[in-house]
Amino acid sequence: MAPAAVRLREAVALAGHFPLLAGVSFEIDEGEVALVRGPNGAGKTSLLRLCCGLLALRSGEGTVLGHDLSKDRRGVRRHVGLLGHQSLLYEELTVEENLRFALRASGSPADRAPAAVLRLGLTGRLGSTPVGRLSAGQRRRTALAVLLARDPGLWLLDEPHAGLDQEGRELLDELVAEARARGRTVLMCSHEHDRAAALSDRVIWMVGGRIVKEPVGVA
Amino acid sequence: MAPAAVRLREAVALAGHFPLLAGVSFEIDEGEVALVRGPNGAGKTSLLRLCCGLLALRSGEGTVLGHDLSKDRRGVRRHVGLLGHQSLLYEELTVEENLRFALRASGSPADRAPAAVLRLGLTGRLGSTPVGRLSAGQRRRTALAVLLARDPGLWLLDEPHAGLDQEGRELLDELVAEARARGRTVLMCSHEHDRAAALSDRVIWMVGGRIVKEPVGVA
Amino acid sequence: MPSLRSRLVTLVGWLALVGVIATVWLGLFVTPDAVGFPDGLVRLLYVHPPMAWVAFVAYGMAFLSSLLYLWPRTRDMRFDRLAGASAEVGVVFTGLTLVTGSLWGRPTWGVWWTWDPLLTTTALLFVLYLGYLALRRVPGDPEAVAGRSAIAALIAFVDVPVVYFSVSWWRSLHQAPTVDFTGRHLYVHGSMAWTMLLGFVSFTLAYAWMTARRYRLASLAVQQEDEGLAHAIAERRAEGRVLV
Amino acid sequence: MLRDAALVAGKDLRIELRSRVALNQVVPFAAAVVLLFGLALGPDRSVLAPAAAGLFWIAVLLSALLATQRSFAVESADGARDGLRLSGLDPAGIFLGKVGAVVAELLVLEVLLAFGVAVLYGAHLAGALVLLGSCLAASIGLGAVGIVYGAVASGLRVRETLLPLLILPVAAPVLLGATKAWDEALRGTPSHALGWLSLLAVFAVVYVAIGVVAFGPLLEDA
Amino acid sequence: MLRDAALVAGKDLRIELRSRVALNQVVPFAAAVVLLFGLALGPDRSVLAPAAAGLFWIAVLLSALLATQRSFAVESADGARDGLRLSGLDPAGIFLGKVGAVVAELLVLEVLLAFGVAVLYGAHLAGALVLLGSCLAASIGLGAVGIVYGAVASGLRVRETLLPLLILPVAAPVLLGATKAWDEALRGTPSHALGWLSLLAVFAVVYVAIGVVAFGPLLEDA
Ligand code: HEM
Ligand SMILES: Nc1ncnc2c1ncn2[C@@H]1O[C@H](COP(=O)(O)OP(=O)(O)OP(=O)(O)O)[C@@H](O)[C@H]1O
Ligand SMILES: Nc1ncnc2c1ncn2[C@@H]1O[C@H](COP(=O)(O)OP(=O)(O)OP(=O)(O)O)[C@@H](O)[C@H]1O
Ligand SMILES: [Mg+2]
Ligand SMILES: [Mg+2]
Repeated sequence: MAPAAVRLREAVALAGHFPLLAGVSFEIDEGEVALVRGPNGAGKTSLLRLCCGLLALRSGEGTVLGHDLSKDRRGVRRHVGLLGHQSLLYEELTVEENLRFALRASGSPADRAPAAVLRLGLTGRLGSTPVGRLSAGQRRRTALAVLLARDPGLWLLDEPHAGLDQEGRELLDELVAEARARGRTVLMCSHEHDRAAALSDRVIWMVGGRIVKEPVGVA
Repeated sequence: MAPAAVRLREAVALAGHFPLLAGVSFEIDEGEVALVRGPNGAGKTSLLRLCCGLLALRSGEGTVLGHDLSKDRRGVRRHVGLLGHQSLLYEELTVEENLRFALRASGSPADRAPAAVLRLGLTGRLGSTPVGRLSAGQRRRTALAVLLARDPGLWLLDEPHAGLDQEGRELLDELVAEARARGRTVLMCSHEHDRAAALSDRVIWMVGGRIVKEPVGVA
Repeated sequence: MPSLRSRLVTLVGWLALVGVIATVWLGLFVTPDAVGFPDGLVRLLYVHPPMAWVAFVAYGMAFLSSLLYLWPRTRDMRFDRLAGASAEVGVVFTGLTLVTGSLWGRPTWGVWWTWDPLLTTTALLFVLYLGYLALRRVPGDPEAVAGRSAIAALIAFVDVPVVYFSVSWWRSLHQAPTVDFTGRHLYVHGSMAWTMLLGFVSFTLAYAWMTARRYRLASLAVQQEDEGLAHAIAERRAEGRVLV
Repeated sequence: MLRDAALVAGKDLRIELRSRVALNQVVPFAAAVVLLFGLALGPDRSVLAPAAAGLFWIAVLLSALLATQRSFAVESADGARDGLRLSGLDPAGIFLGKVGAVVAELLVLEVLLAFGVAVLYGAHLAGALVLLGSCLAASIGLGAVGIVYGAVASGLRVRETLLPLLILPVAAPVLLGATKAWDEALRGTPSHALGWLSLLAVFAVVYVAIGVVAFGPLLEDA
Repeated sequence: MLRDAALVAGKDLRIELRSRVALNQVVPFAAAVVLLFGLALGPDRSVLAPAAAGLFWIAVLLSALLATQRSFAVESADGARDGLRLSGLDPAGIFLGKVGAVVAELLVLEVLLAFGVAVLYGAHLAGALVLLGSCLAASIGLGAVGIVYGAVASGLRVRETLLPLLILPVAAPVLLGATKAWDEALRGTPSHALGWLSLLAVFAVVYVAIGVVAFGPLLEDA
């Protein structure tokens, strides 16, 4: 049996006294593309942050790519890539410099950068523009280029379509499909269900910080 | 003839030496819902920022609801509402406090707040939660509640669907339709063309900081 | 063919040069030594006060042109450039005042520096306008930069008289501390007076020349940008085509 | 305008009351400045005693810097300028409101900080009036300068470093005047302080006036 | 670890070289601090002359504060902690790299600032070595403390006010030691400074060690 890429058991995570995640259990196999859906405030972002080791597990268990979420968060982070609401780039550095730094920091081969930049249409003027001067979608594309170049084992995509234009959306779909073909696991949440569902092997429904079998309300 | 709500003539706006808008001319009538489309970096956000007086007109002319964009930016701002990438709320204040402050600041009647809060589903615990602790979609809903309660003459919506869940999207569509029925003008840009186009009277295509007749490339 | 204005600037430049040379020559070789000053150090009298004076003139000019920029009827980017150029020259002359003052202080007071209020506030002025120049250098929309710089120049200049008043006040309260500006009670006469006057005039001319040159440079840069703008707009408008 | 000012001041003070930043962080910071800098300048009493007023006012000045930074940090972070501009509030009102809130915070700080100093030196009642008066005038001056420059620097990526550089030299006259006034008051010659007090008052008036007039263009200009 | 440190330091210094914040803003700020203190403490030479070293180090301390704030402001603003945690870099490497960059900036600042002081007081060569040594040790100590607390405060909404409060008291021994060492060196008795110098060295080593060990848990803990 292939090991599960992500396995959570009764995972609870708090912000102050508020339970962001109120006991979540599920498994995703390696190479699977899973979509998390649910209404605003369901805990989707929290779930992704837990899976990349940015949020602490308060109780319950969890492993990501074989690394324990309570004991080895650094190990988790090394093999996971997050495309979140914030792009986490250096505003003063150019697109290319950001990419180079991210690759060197994560120990990935630097020669993957040009291909990623090309793929996301960040060549020419854009490549040497400081990220602080990019438009929302261009910034998103840069973050995506970093993810693509790093190509981690688990891709966490938090509303990845937001901000991307038509071409960008199609590109994203291609990238996810290719990642899946390369054996990467993808955990994504999105409110653009048609597009996202078409990409996914499976849908996980959330509401109120936990997982439900069926969609509740008009999620 | 009804006066145009927004009228631009060869509008140019710069960021440093870079032309964000490279000569834009169009008119929107009062009560019209116009959708701006175009690829990432086309200048859509810049156009909306120009129309609410956050970006200076470098050359060309522009009026918004009868106020001149070069001479009377304060007048413009008083009658315009922006739902942008950033929510411009006070993170330390609760949803209700934010709403109350925004209404008093803009001189709108304070009694519109409860209805707006109710409409956007921000009652109960959420209403008294500091905005800094909200999820992305809840924050977006709060910004939308402020806009709804203020109900300005011109609504500027920058990718309004992003972050909203299924129910929120439908709600947004309703709100735009109602605003139109009340005679408000709406200028919106969005990459979710199906949904947005259904709402709109007209589509304006942009690319490279200017307006084009036809969609260019895979916008 | 150089324009009338540029020829005028060149003329001012030459006059300033000749004036400064003459001041130095008169100061070094013609004017008498004064009692109470170790070997000929009084001769700094002909450069140091004019430099301080020019610094004030420069800041005053930056203030005036900032005011003109902020006043809606006279708003013009040229005033912004003038303010920047003048403040820059002012900083140079404040620096020179500090240096010549220190050079003077070493033999007269025995130290390079002392915390006399006048000296301290002069140095503060130096830093104050360094801050102003730093603010000007923060990139942004030219009009936004001009607006915020103009307001900073207003506030900075309001500081100048306040500081100088408070300094004289301080003195009257405390009596002059350990330090005494011997030079202030100096009896200036004859050739010394003329030389001093010449010093003031020629350093002021030098200021005018430097500011004009700096202003011209800034204008050229803007002109270049404006010419670049048409190109930049054309390039931006062509973006779509490239994308297809 | 005054209505807007009250609205803004109310909002800022409400945030402050909720987060207690001024009380829990700025006051201890000021105390640390007094103690530490006293230490660095020599434990020698002969050095410190005449410098007490100076130290006090330096601590206030640095705290005013923090209070100003905080005042703009509570506006919606990176969008501070945009938020204020779109609020529809009168710029002069925003200015006065923000200055009011900062002055209120500074006064609380000064009372707490001064308590120690005043007790140590046993100031007379007449002295106390001068102390209070100079606190008020100096706080208004510092607050006004701070908020104007805060708006200048807000939205810039380099605001953390630019703001201190801008504020510090301009605040010199306030520092000078307030120190001198306190010196006189603590030394038991409050009548000598009147000149300095009026300097502080002039300063406060001038900067508030500049702020009221300039805040509009400052926010307007893109 | 060292590779990561070099990477981070290189990145920080590259941003600094591009924006020139340290040179254009922090250096004049330090000068303003010195002058303001001079003003506040009065023109009385007997107060100021022995306090010269203290003044210098206070200015350095406050500048170190700014440099630290800047060091985290250039990380992706609100997401600074998240960005560093997800980068995959060794925390100890991040720590050493950021300290390295701040120390480099501080050393430049100190050389510029000290130039005046050294000339003014005509220090001897032996003195100069002590001056240099204490600069190096103190900068490392200040940088290490600053970066540790910078990470603590990063991502918090109250970082503008919290960071100064945290750093100031902890930096006290550094301030004291460096002031004493400079005092002795300027007074022409550099041999007396050796004790203080070793105190500074101990602090630098201890703080760096704490940082290397603690930076991991600091970043880890959500
Ligand atoms: C670093 C040290 C010094 C600085 C920063 C400095 C600064 C200034 C400034 C700003 C002024 C113009 C003040 C005014 O017009 O009210 C001035 C004037 C003058 N300074 Fe200095 N000074 C320094 C050292 C000295 C020394 C050592 C002497 C002579 C012993 C001296 C003699 C004078 C004289 C004679 C004037 C013109 C008198 C007047 O116009 O009132 N200065 N200096
Ligand atoms: N610091 C906090 N304190 C209290 N509650 C919080 C805090 N942070 C988040 N929450 C709450 O946790 C819930 C889950 O947030 P989360 O961001 O995970 O939702 P989400 O599913 O991503 O929603 P969205 O679709 O809007 O992005 C929300 O109801 C939010 O209000
Ligand atoms: N400060 C700046 N300096 C230089 N170029 C800038 C600056 N700010 C924005 N730009 C450029 O201006 C262009 C237009 O940006 P804008 O945000 O208006 O695009 P947009 O149409 O909203 O794109 P998106 O769909 O990605 O949100 C982009 O190409 C961007 O790189
Ligand atoms: Mg979310
Ligand atoms: Mg946009």
